[in-house]
Amino acid sequence: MRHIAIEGTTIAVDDEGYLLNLDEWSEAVAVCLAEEEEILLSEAHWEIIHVIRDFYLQYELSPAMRPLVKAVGLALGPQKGKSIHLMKLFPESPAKQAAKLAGLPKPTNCL
Amino acid sequence: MQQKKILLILSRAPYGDAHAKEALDVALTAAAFGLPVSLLLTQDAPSLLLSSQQPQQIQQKNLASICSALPMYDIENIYIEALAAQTQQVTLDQLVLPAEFVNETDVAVMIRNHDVVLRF
Amino acid sequence: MTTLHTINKPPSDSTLWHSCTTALLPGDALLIIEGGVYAATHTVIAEQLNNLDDITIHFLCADMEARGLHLSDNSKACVVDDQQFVSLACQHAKVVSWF
Amino acid sequence: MLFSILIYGSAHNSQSAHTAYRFADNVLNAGHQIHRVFFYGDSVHTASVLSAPPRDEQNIHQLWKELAHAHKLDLVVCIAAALKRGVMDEAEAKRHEKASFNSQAPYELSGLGQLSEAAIISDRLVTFGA
Repeated sequence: MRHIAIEGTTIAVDDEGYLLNLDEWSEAVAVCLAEEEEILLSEAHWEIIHVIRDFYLQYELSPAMRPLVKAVGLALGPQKGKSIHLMKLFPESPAKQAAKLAGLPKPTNCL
Repeated sequence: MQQKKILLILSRAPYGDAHAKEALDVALTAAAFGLPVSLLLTQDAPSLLLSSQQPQQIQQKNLASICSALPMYDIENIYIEALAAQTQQVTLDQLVLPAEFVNETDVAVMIRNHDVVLRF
Repeated sequence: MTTLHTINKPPSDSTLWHSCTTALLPGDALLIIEGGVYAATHTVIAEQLNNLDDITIHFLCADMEARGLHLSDNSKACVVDDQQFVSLACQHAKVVSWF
Repeated sequence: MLFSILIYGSAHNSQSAHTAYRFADNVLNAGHQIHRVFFYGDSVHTASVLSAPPRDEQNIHQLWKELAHAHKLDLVVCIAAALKRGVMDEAEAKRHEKASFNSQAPYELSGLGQLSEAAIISDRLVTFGA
């Protein structure tokens, strides 16, 4: 467990950087977690973060890559609903990295 | 090699034990692996799809919500054994997603036509 | 593409036994293991098993002996050992387990 | 022929891990191969080194371990099912900040993808349910 300081308070994350308490997520937290991953959040990143949070809200599940691509396509159109688009934004592993920045649990159905 | 078709047969009701949740995890992972997955609900399992579930009352995750994600994982073949549904008075309009009733003969044929059959 | 089915619960689990026996197709085999072997002495189920056409019925020897059971004289089923369990699994295209 | 074996039941409350063991032993004796043994559900308790059955009863943890060593078997324990039941190896214990761990090689904690892979690769996937 580690703590990261954000706006005068501290937030606990696990070794891989996922939030321990999912309720502590805010956009400021996302910015901070992104810095740790060396990602500067652009509008394109935020779109995906909102899609993946909506997915979790609806299905109580952090999506694997394939359903994430599908959800992005449905929400933002076929141009963005492509794995290459997500790979550019979250180069490490889109499903895991996007879930982390969105304050969701690590996806368990990943490969 | 031709892709193997997997049939998952769920037989237990949700929440009382871990079977339904662990079966769904297998379904989602196999689908994420790109395998064609069909789901069949028999015995006590049809109630898993009821949209009226409020498991927050017993501090559990909503398995119906997870089930509603199945089409997002390209799991579109969802079957319910008709007699089991009838016994539990489960009708198609009460479910979180579209499913198809099958009879016992259909089930026997489905088992024969899949390469791998896992029961839970 | 025939199937070897195994079942490991006693006949008192009647919905399981119903689901299993209605899923059998000609050419399939049923291997009864663990607590399932009480089917050997269950009059209704034993009779039902005798009436299945073109489906072979097997009881796992170790589980029968462990529970002090044996097949009745009019049973069409046979008792198999662990090695034959493996052979049955090889002879059929897949194994489906009822529990 | 290439087999994989899927087990659901805990050794202390179900016969499935024992029947599966006898089956595996006979598969190997018949000259076939076992691609993987996958422990799911309550069967993950089989991977705990802390199970201590009475001396005059079978120790299924030990039996699988010996069979694995003799035949280089791949014993995979579902990591999600194991962690929630308190079965973990040293690496997971460290990650979850636990003071101790109770699982080690040849038992290996891994994801459900290993079960899908076993289903694809093997000629037969045989389930021993509880």
